[in-house]
Amino acid sequence: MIKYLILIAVAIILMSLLGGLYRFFKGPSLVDKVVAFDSITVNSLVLIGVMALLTGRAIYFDVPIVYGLLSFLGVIVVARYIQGGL
Amino acid sequence: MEIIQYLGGALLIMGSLSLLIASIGLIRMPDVYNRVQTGTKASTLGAILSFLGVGLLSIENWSETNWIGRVIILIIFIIITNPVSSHILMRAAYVMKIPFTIDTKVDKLKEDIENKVLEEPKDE
Amino acid sequence: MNNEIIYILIASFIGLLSFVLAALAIQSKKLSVAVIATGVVSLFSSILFLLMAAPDVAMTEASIGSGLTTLIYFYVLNKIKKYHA
Amino acid sequence: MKIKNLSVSFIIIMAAWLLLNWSFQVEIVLIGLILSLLLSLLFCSKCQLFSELKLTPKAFAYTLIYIFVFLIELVKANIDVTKRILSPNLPINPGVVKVETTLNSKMARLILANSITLTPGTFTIEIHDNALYIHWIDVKNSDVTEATEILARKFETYLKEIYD
Repeated sequence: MIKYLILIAVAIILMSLLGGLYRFFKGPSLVDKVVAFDSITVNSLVLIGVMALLTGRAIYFDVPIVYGLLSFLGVIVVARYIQGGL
Repeated sequence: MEIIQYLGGALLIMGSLSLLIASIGLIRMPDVYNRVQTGTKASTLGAILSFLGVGLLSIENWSETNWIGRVIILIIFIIITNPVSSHILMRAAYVMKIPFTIDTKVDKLKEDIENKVLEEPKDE
Repeated sequence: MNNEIIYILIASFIGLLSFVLAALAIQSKKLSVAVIATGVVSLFSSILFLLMAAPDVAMTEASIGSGLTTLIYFYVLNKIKKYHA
Repeated sequence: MKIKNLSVSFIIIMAAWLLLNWSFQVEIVLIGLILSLLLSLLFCSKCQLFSELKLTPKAFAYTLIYIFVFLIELVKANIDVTKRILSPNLPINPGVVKVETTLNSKMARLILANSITLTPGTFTIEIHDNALYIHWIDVKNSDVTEATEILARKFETYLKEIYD
Protein backbone atom coordinates (compact mmCIF):
# COMPACT_ATOMS: atom_id res chain seq x y z
CA MET A 1 0.00 0.00 0.00
CA ILE A 2 2.69 2.45 1.07
CA LYS A 3 4.81 1.31 -1.84
CA TYR A 4 2.08 2.23 -4.32
CA LEU A 5 1.82 5.69 -2.74
CA ILE A 6 5.56 6.13 -3.27
CA LEU A 7 5.24 4.99 -6.90
CA ILE A 8 2.43 7.49 -7.54
CA ALA A 9 4.65 10.22 -6.07
CA VAL A 10 7.50 9.19 -8.41
CA ALA A 11 5.15 9.37 -11.40
CA ILE A 12 3.96 12.88 -10.43
CA ILE A 13 7.55 14.09 -9.97
CA LEU A 14 8.51 12.74 -13.41
CA MET A 15 5.56 14.62 -14.93
CA SER A 16 6.66 17.87 -13.32
CA LEU A 17 10.17 17.24 -14.70
CA LEU A 18 8.56 17.21 -18.13
CA GLY A 19 6.95 20.61 -17.44
CA GLY A 20 10.32 22.08 -16.53
CA LEU A 21 11.83 20.63 -19.71
CA TYR A 22 9.08 22.25 -21.80
CA ARG A 23 9.97 25.66 -20.42
CA PHE A 24 13.65 24.89 -20.91
CA PHE A 25 13.14 24.25 -24.63
CA LYS A 26 10.59 26.97 -25.24
CA GLY A 27 11.88 29.82 -23.08
CA PRO A 28 12.38 33.01 -25.05
CA SER A 29 15.16 34.49 -22.93
CA LEU A 30 18.09 33.13 -20.97
CA VAL A 31 16.42 33.87 -17.62
CA ASP A 32 13.50 31.60 -18.53
CA LYS A 33 15.92 28.77 -19.14
CA VAL A 34 17.62 29.37 -15.82
CA VAL A 35 14.25 29.34 -14.03
CA ALA A 36 13.50 26.02 -15.70
CA PHE A 37 16.95 24.76 -14.64
CA ASP A 38 16.17 25.69 -11.03
CA SER A 39 12.84 23.88 -11.17
CA ILE A 40 14.45 20.76 -12.70
CA THR A 41 17.08 20.86 -9.95
CA VAL A 42 14.53 20.87 -7.13
CA ASN A 43 12.49 18.16 -8.83
CA SER A 44 15.44 15.84 -9.27
CA LEU A 45 16.52 16.53 -5.67
CA VAL A 46 13.16 15.21 -4.48
CA LEU A 47 13.40 12.34 -6.98
CA ILE A 48 16.78 11.27 -5.56
CA GLY A 49 15.32 11.38 -2.05
CA VAL A 50 12.38 9.18 -3.01
CA MET A 51 14.71 6.75 -4.81
CA ALA A 52 16.78 6.51 -1.62
CA LEU A 53 13.56 5.69 0.22
CA LEU A 54 12.68 2.97 -2.29
CA THR A 55 16.06 1.29 -1.98
CA GLY A 56 16.06 1.83 1.76
CA ARG A 57 19.77 2.38 2.30
CA ALA A 58 20.82 5.27 4.50
CA ILE A 59 23.95 6.13 2.53
CA TYR A 60 21.89 7.00 -0.54
CA PHE A 61 20.42 9.93 1.30
CA ASP A 62 23.84 11.66 1.41
CA VAL A 63 23.52 12.54 -2.28
CA PRO A 64 20.56 14.97 -1.89
CA ILE A 65 22.30 16.62 1.08
CA VAL A 66 25.45 17.30 -0.95
CA TYR A 67 23.47 18.38 -3.96
CA GLY A 68 21.18 20.56 -1.86
CA LEU A 69 24.25 22.35 -0.55
CA LEU A 70 25.58 22.95 -4.05
CA SER A 71 22.46 23.37 -6.18
CA PHE A 72 22.01 27.10 -5.74
CA LEU A 73 25.58 27.73 -6.87
CA GLY A 74 24.79 27.20 -10.56
CA VAL A 75 21.84 29.60 -10.53
CA ILE A 76 23.87 32.31 -8.77
CA VAL A 77 26.75 31.89 -11.24
CA VAL A 78 24.46 32.29 -14.26
CA ALA A 79 22.70 35.28 -12.69
CA ARG A 80 25.99 37.02 -11.96
CA TYR A 81 27.06 36.31 -15.56
CA ILE A 82 23.90 37.98 -16.84
CA GLN A 83 24.41 41.00 -14.60
CA GLY A 84 27.90 41.38 -16.01
CA GLY A 85 30.34 40.84 -13.16
CA LEU A 86 31.30 37.32 -12.20
CA MET B 1 2.71 2.81 14.11
CA GLU B 2 0.64 2.54 10.95
CA ILE B 3 -0.49 6.14 11.37
CA ILE B 4 3.00 7.60 10.90
CA GLN B 5 3.37 5.62 7.68
CA TYR B 6 0.11 6.91 6.23
CA LEU B 7 0.91 10.46 7.37
CA GLY B 8 4.26 10.24 5.60
CA GLY B 9 2.63 8.92 2.44
CA ALA B 10 0.06 11.71 2.46
CA LEU B 11 2.78 14.34 2.94
CA LEU B 12 4.77 12.84 0.06
CA ILE B 13 1.76 12.92 -2.28
CA MET B 14 0.91 16.51 -1.26
CA GLY B 15 4.49 17.61 -1.85
CA SER B 16 4.69 16.04 -5.28
CA LEU B 17 1.34 17.58 -6.23
CA SER B 18 2.72 20.95 -5.18
CA LEU B 19 5.75 20.35 -7.42
CA LEU B 20 3.39 19.54 -10.28
CA ILE B 21 1.42 22.75 -9.68
CA ALA B 22 4.70 24.71 -9.72
CA SER B 23 5.56 23.24 -13.09
CA ILE B 24 2.07 23.98 -14.48
CA GLY B 25 2.56 27.57 -13.34
CA LEU B 26 5.94 27.58 -15.08
CA ILE B 27 4.18 26.63 -18.31
CA ARG B 28 1.15 28.91 -18.10
CA MET B 29 2.42 32.25 -16.77
CA PRO B 30 2.83 35.09 -19.28
CA ASP B 31 6.17 36.70 -18.40
CA VAL B 32 9.47 36.00 -16.65
CA TYR B 33 8.65 37.66 -13.35
CA ASN B 34 5.46 35.68 -12.77
CA ARG B 35 7.26 32.52 -13.83
CA VAL B 36 9.92 33.08 -11.20
CA GLN B 37 7.15 33.73 -8.65
CA THR B 38 5.24 30.52 -9.18
CA GLY B 39 7.99 28.29 -10.47
CA THR B 40 10.56 28.56 -7.75
CA LYS B 41 8.45 29.00 -4.65
CA ALA B 42 5.62 26.54 -4.94
CA SER B 43 8.47 24.12 -5.59
CA THR B 44 10.03 25.21 -2.28
CA LEU B 45 6.91 24.16 -0.38
CA GLY B 46 6.76 20.98 -2.45
CA ALA B 47 10.34 20.06 -1.59
CA ILE B 48 9.76 20.74 2.12
CA LEU B 49 6.62 18.59 2.26
CA SER B 50 8.15 15.76 0.23
CA PHE B 51 11.27 15.56 2.37
CA LEU B 52 9.15 15.58 5.53
CA GLY B 53 7.21 12.67 4.08
CA VAL B 54 10.41 10.82 3.22
CA GLY B 55 11.70 11.34 6.75
CA LEU B 56 8.48 10.08 8.32
CA LEU B 57 8.38 7.03 6.04
CA SER B 58 11.97 6.14 6.86
CA ILE B 59 11.26 5.84 10.60
CA GLU B 60 9.58 2.47 10.59
CA ASN B 61 11.00 0.45 7.74
CA TRP B 62 14.73 0.26 8.27
CA SER B 63 16.23 -0.23 11.64
CA GLU B 64 19.79 1.05 11.26
CA THR B 65 19.17 4.81 11.49
CA ASN B 66 16.27 7.06 10.73
CA TRP B 67 16.78 10.11 8.58
CA ILE B 68 15.00 12.79 10.56
CA GLY B 69 18.14 14.77 11.39
CA ARG B 70 19.38 14.85 7.82
CA VAL B 71 15.91 15.78 6.59
CA ILE B 72 15.83 18.73 9.00
CA ILE B 73 19.28 19.90 7.79
CA LEU B 74 18.18 19.62 4.16
CA ILE B 75 14.94 21.55 4.80
CA ILE B 76 16.78 24.35 6.61
CA PHE B 77 19.19 24.59 3.72
CA ILE B 78 16.42 24.73 1.13
CA ILE B 79 14.65 27.48 3.10
CA ILE B 80 17.86 29.53 3.34
CA THR B 81 19.20 29.17 -0.19
CA ASN B 82 16.09 29.10 -2.38
CA PRO B 83 14.89 32.72 -1.89
CA VAL B 84 18.45 34.01 -2.38
CA SER B 85 18.89 32.31 -5.73
CA SER B 86 15.45 33.27 -7.03
CA HIS B 87 15.91 36.87 -5.85
CA ILE B 88 19.20 37.23 -7.71
CA LEU B 89 17.56 35.67 -10.77
CA MET B 90 14.73 38.22 -10.72
CA ARG B 91 17.25 41.05 -10.31
CA ALA B 92 19.15 39.72 -13.33
CA ALA B 93 15.92 39.77 -15.32
CA TYR B 94 15.34 43.38 -14.29
CA VAL B 95 18.90 44.33 -15.25
CA MET B 96 18.44 42.68 -18.67
CA LYS B 97 15.34 44.91 -19.10
CA ILE B 98 13.02 42.07 -20.02
CA PRO B 99 9.61 43.74 -20.43
CA PHE B 100 6.68 43.16 -18.08
CA THR B 101 3.38 41.89 -19.45
CA ILE B 102 0.80 44.39 -20.59
CA ASP B 103 -1.30 43.56 -17.53
CA THR B 104 1.22 45.21 -15.23
CA LYS B 105 -0.32 48.23 -13.54
CA VAL B 106 2.32 50.00 -11.46
CA ASP B 107 6.10 50.02 -11.48
CA LYS B 108 7.35 52.00 -8.50
CA LEU B 109 10.96 50.98 -9.14
CA LYS B 110 10.97 52.56 -12.59
CA GLU B 111 9.29 55.70 -11.24
CA ASP B 112 11.92 56.04 -8.55
CA ILE B 113 14.73 55.53 -11.05
CA GLU B 114 13.25 58.26 -13.23
CA ASN B 115 12.85 60.58 -10.23
CA LYS B 116 16.52 59.99 -9.31
CA VAL B 117 15.67 58.63 -5.88
CA LEU B 118 17.99 55.73 -6.52
CA GLU B 119 20.34 54.78 -9.31
CA GLU B 120 19.71 51.96 -11.71
CA PRO B 121 20.50 48.47 -10.36
CA LYS B 122 23.51 46.93 -12.00
CA ASP B 123 26.50 44.82 -11.15
CA GLU B 124 28.53 45.73 -8.11
CA MET C 1 5.39 -4.97 -9.19
CA ASN C 2 8.98 -5.97 -8.86
CA ASN C 3 11.56 -3.44 -7.78
CA GLU C 4 13.89 -4.07 -10.69
CA ILE C 5 11.21 -3.34 -13.29
CA ILE C 6 10.50 0.01 -11.63
CA TYR C 7 14.19 0.92 -11.64
CA ILE C 8 14.52 -0.02 -15.31
CA LEU C 9 11.47 2.11 -16.22
CA ILE C 10 12.73 5.15 -14.33
CA ALA C 11 16.25 4.71 -15.70
CA SER C 12 15.06 4.50 -19.31
CA PHE C 13 12.88 7.60 -18.86
CA ILE C 14 15.75 9.60 -17.35
CA GLY C 15 18.13 8.32 -20.04
CA LEU C 16 15.76 9.43 -22.79
CA LEU C 17 15.47 12.91 -21.24
CA SER C 18 19.23 13.25 -20.95
CA PHE C 19 19.65 12.17 -24.57
CA VAL C 20 17.25 14.92 -25.69
CA LEU C 21 19.10 17.49 -23.57
CA ALA C 22 22.47 16.42 -24.96
CA ALA C 23 21.08 16.87 -28.48
CA LEU C 24 19.94 20.37 -27.46
CA ALA C 25 23.43 21.13 -26.11
CA ILE C 26 24.98 20.13 -29.44
CA GLN C 27 22.46 21.91 -31.63
CA SER C 28 21.98 25.21 -29.82
CA LYS C 29 23.48 28.38 -31.24
CA LYS C 30 24.17 30.16 -27.96
CA LEU C 31 27.03 28.91 -25.81
CA SER C 32 25.39 29.77 -22.48
CA VAL C 33 22.33 27.64 -23.26
CA ALA C 34 24.63 24.76 -24.20
CA VAL C 35 26.48 25.04 -20.89
CA ILE C 36 23.26 25.00 -18.85
CA ALA C 37 22.03 21.99 -20.84
CA THR C 38 25.29 20.20 -20.04
CA GLY C 39 24.65 20.88 -16.36
CA VAL C 40 21.20 19.30 -16.60
CA VAL C 41 22.68 16.28 -18.41
CA SER C 42 25.21 15.70 -15.64
CA LEU C 43 22.42 16.07 -13.04
CA PHE C 44 20.40 13.35 -14.79
CA SER C 45 23.45 11.12 -15.09
CA SER C 46 23.93 11.49 -11.34
CA ILE C 47 20.40 10.07 -10.88
CA LEU C 48 21.36 7.21 -13.21
CA PHE C 49 24.48 6.46 -11.18
CA LEU C 50 22.34 6.36 -8.04
CA LEU C 51 20.01 3.86 -9.70
CA MET C 52 23.00 1.69 -10.57
CA ALA C 53 23.91 1.51 -6.85
CA ALA C 54 26.91 3.82 -6.90
CA PRO C 55 26.16 6.65 -4.46
CA ASP C 56 29.75 7.89 -4.22
CA VAL C 57 30.04 8.37 -7.97
CA ALA C 58 26.65 10.07 -7.94
CA MET C 59 27.82 12.50 -5.27
CA THR C 60 30.98 13.34 -7.19
CA GLU C 61 29.07 13.77 -10.44
CA ALA C 62 26.52 16.08 -8.80
CA SER C 63 29.12 18.30 -7.18
CA ILE C 64 31.75 18.45 -9.93
CA GLY C 65 29.75 17.94 -13.11
CA SER C 66 26.89 20.20 -12.24
CA GLY C 67 28.47 22.70 -9.85
CA LEU C 68 32.13 23.26 -10.62
CA THR C 69 31.99 22.74 -14.39
CA THR C 70 29.21 25.30 -14.81
CA LEU C 71 31.16 27.81 -12.72
CA ILE C 72 34.36 27.40 -14.74
CA TYR C 73 32.56 27.55 -18.09
CA PHE C 74 30.75 30.74 -17.17
CA TYR C 75 33.94 32.29 -15.77
CA VAL C 76 35.66 31.65 -19.10
CA LEU C 77 32.64 32.91 -21.07
CA ASN C 78 32.72 36.12 -19.06
CA LYS C 79 36.44 36.62 -19.84
CA ILE C 80 35.90 35.97 -23.55
CA LYS C 81 33.03 38.42 -23.72
CA LYS C 82 35.14 41.09 -22.03
CA TYR C 83 38.01 40.71 -24.51
CA HIS C 84 35.78 40.69 -27.57
CA ALA C 85 33.75 43.78 -26.75
CA MET D 1 30.29 41.22 21.33
CA LYS D 2 32.99 38.74 20.43
CA ILE D 3 31.82 36.19 23.00
CA LYS D 4 28.29 36.37 21.60
CA ASN D 5 29.42 35.75 18.01
CA LEU D 6 31.58 32.84 19.08
CA SER D 7 28.92 31.18 21.17
CA VAL D 8 26.16 31.53 18.56
CA SER D 9 28.33 30.10 15.78
CA PHE D 10 29.49 27.31 18.14
CA ILE D 11 25.87 26.38 18.90
CA ILE D 12 24.94 26.35 15.19
CA ILE D 13 27.88 24.13 14.16
CA MET D 14 27.27 21.77 17.10
CA ALA D 15 23.57 21.45 16.25
CA ALA D 16 24.41 20.67 12.62
CA TRP D 17 26.90 17.98 13.72
CA LEU D 18 24.42 16.35 16.07
CA LEU D 19 21.62 16.44 13.48
CA LEU D 20 23.85 14.86 10.83
CA ASN D 21 24.99 12.07 13.14
CA TRP D 22 21.68 11.62 14.97
CA SER D 23 23.21 9.75 17.89
CA PHE D 24 24.31 10.78 21.36
CA GLN D 25 27.21 8.47 22.12
CA VAL D 26 29.99 9.95 24.23
CA GLU D 27 32.73 9.94 21.63
CA ILE D 28 30.60 11.52 18.93
CA VAL D 29 29.56 14.35 21.26
CA LEU D 30 33.17 14.88 22.36
CA ILE D 31 34.50 15.03 18.80
CA GLY D 32 31.68 17.42 17.91
CA LEU D 33 32.52 19.71 20.83
CA ILE D 34 36.22 19.87 19.90
CA LEU D 35 35.55 20.36 16.17
CA SER D 36 32.92 23.05 16.55
CA LEU D 37 35.02 24.98 19.09
CA LEU D 38 37.96 24.84 16.69
CA LEU D 39 35.88 25.88 13.66
CA SER D 40 34.19 28.78 15.44
CA LEU D 41 37.54 30.03 16.75
CA LEU D 42 39.11 29.77 13.30
CA PHE D 43 36.41 31.24 11.11
CA CYS D 44 34.20 33.41 13.28
CA SER D 45 36.65 35.27 15.49
CA LYS D 46 36.17 38.51 13.56
CA CYS D 47 32.73 38.15 12.01
CA GLN D 48 29.91 40.56 12.87
CA LEU D 49 27.11 38.27 11.76
CA PHE D 50 25.21 37.76 15.00
CA SER D 51 26.16 40.89 16.90
CA GLU D 52 22.68 42.37 16.48
CA LEU D 53 20.91 39.37 17.93
CA LYS D 54 19.30 39.67 21.35
CA LEU D 55 19.85 36.70 23.61
CA THR D 56 17.01 37.04 26.07
CA PRO D 57 14.26 34.46 26.79
CA LYS D 58 11.68 36.84 25.33
CA ALA D 59 13.58 36.99 22.03
CA PHE D 60 13.80 33.19 21.99
CA ALA D 61 10.04 32.85 22.48
CA TYR D 62 9.43 35.39 19.74
CA THR D 63 11.70 33.38 17.42
CA LEU D 64 9.51 30.32 17.89
CA ILE D 65 6.34 32.37 17.33
CA TYR D 66 7.94 33.91 14.23
CA ILE D 67 8.70 30.49 12.74
CA PHE D 68 5.10 29.40 13.41
CA VAL D 69 3.61 32.53 11.83
CA PHE D 70 5.94 32.17 8.87
CA LEU D 71 4.94 28.55 8.21
CA ILE D 72 1.23 29.42 8.37
CA GLU D 73 1.77 32.30 5.92
CA LEU D 74 3.74 29.99 3.60
CA VAL D 75 0.95 27.42 3.39
CA LYS D 76 -1.82 30.04 3.09
CA ALA D 77 -0.13 31.94 0.30
CA ASN D 78 0.69 28.73 -1.55
CA ILE D 79 -2.98 27.76 -1.56
CA ASP D 80 -3.81 31.21 -2.95
CA VAL D 81 -1.27 30.89 -5.78
CA THR D 82 -2.52 27.35 -6.52
CA LYS D 83 -6.04 28.70 -7.03
CA ARG D 84 -4.65 31.38 -9.31
CA ILE D 85 -2.68 28.92 -11.45
CA LEU D 86 -5.42 26.32 -11.83
CA SER D 87 -8.27 28.69 -12.70
CA PRO D 88 -8.72 28.82 -16.47
CA ASN D 89 -8.44 32.55 -17.16
CA LEU D 90 -5.35 33.38 -15.03
CA PRO D 91 -6.60 36.14 -12.68
CA ILE D 92 -3.30 37.95 -12.20
CA ASN D 93 -2.73 41.65 -11.74
CA PRO D 94 1.03 42.13 -11.33
CA GLY D 95 2.99 45.23 -10.45
CA VAL D 96 5.96 46.55 -8.52
CA VAL D 97 5.18 48.29 -5.23
CA LYS D 98 7.38 50.03 -2.69
CA VAL D 99 7.47 49.13 1.00
CA GLU D 100 9.22 51.11 3.69
CA THR D 101 10.45 49.20 6.70
CA THR D 102 11.36 50.54 10.11
CA LEU D 103 13.88 47.85 10.94
CA ASN D 104 17.43 49.06 11.47
CA SER D 105 19.73 46.07 11.58
CA LYS D 106 20.97 44.48 8.38
CA MET D 107 20.26 40.91 9.47
CA ALA D 108 16.64 41.71 10.29
CA ARG D 109 16.19 43.32 6.88
CA LEU D 110 17.68 40.24 5.24
CA ILE D 111 15.29 37.94 7.09
CA LEU D 112 12.35 40.22 6.28
CA ALA D 113 13.24 40.25 2.57
CA ASN D 114 13.67 36.47 2.52
CA SER D 115 10.35 35.94 4.28
CA ILE D 116 8.58 38.22 1.81
CA THR D 117 10.23 36.31 -1.02
CA LEU D 118 9.23 32.92 0.33
CA THR D 119 5.56 33.73 0.75
CA PRO D 120 4.44 33.36 -2.86
CA GLY D 121 2.74 36.22 -4.57
CA THR D 122 5.33 38.71 -3.37
CA PHE D 123 8.94 38.98 -4.35
CA THR D 124 11.72 41.38 -3.33
CA ILE D 125 13.55 42.80 -6.33
CA GLU D 126 15.73 45.51 -4.82
CA ILE D 127 16.62 46.87 -1.39
CA HIS D 128 17.77 50.45 -1.01
CA ASP D 129 18.28 51.89 2.49
CA ASN D 130 14.92 51.21 4.10
CA ALA D 131 12.87 50.83 0.94
CA LEU D 132 12.02 47.40 -0.44
CA TYR D 133 10.78 47.11 -4.02
CA ILE D 134 8.40 44.19 -4.27
CA HIS D 135 6.90 42.49 -7.28
CA TRP D 136 3.37 41.55 -6.30
CA ILE D 137 1.30 39.13 -8.37
CA ASP D 138 -2.02 40.69 -7.34
CA VAL D 139 -1.70 44.39 -6.52
CA LYS D 140 -4.39 45.35 -4.03
CA ASN D 141 -3.05 48.77 -3.15
CA SER D 142 -0.09 50.57 -4.67
CA ASP D 143 0.23 53.23 -1.96
CA VAL D 144 3.42 52.96 0.12
CA THR D 145 1.94 52.94 3.62
CA GLU D 146 -0.98 50.69 2.72
CA ALA D 147 1.29 48.16 1.03
CA THR D 148 3.58 48.21 4.05
CA GLU D 149 0.59 47.56 6.27
CA ILE D 150 -0.51 44.57 4.20
CA LEU D 151 2.82 42.96 3.36
CA ALA D 152 5.44 43.64 5.97
CA ARG D 153 3.64 44.41 9.24
CA LYS D 154 2.95 40.82 10.22
CA PHE D 155 6.64 39.91 10.12
CA GLU D 156 8.00 43.22 11.32
CA THR D 157 6.41 43.20 14.76
CA TYR D 158 8.12 39.94 15.65
CA LEU D 159 11.47 40.76 14.07
CA LYS D 160 11.63 44.00 16.04
CA GLU D 161 11.64 41.99 19.25
CA ILE D 162 14.33 39.57 18.11
CA TYR D 163 16.82 42.08 16.70
CA ASP D 164 17.80 45.54 17.91
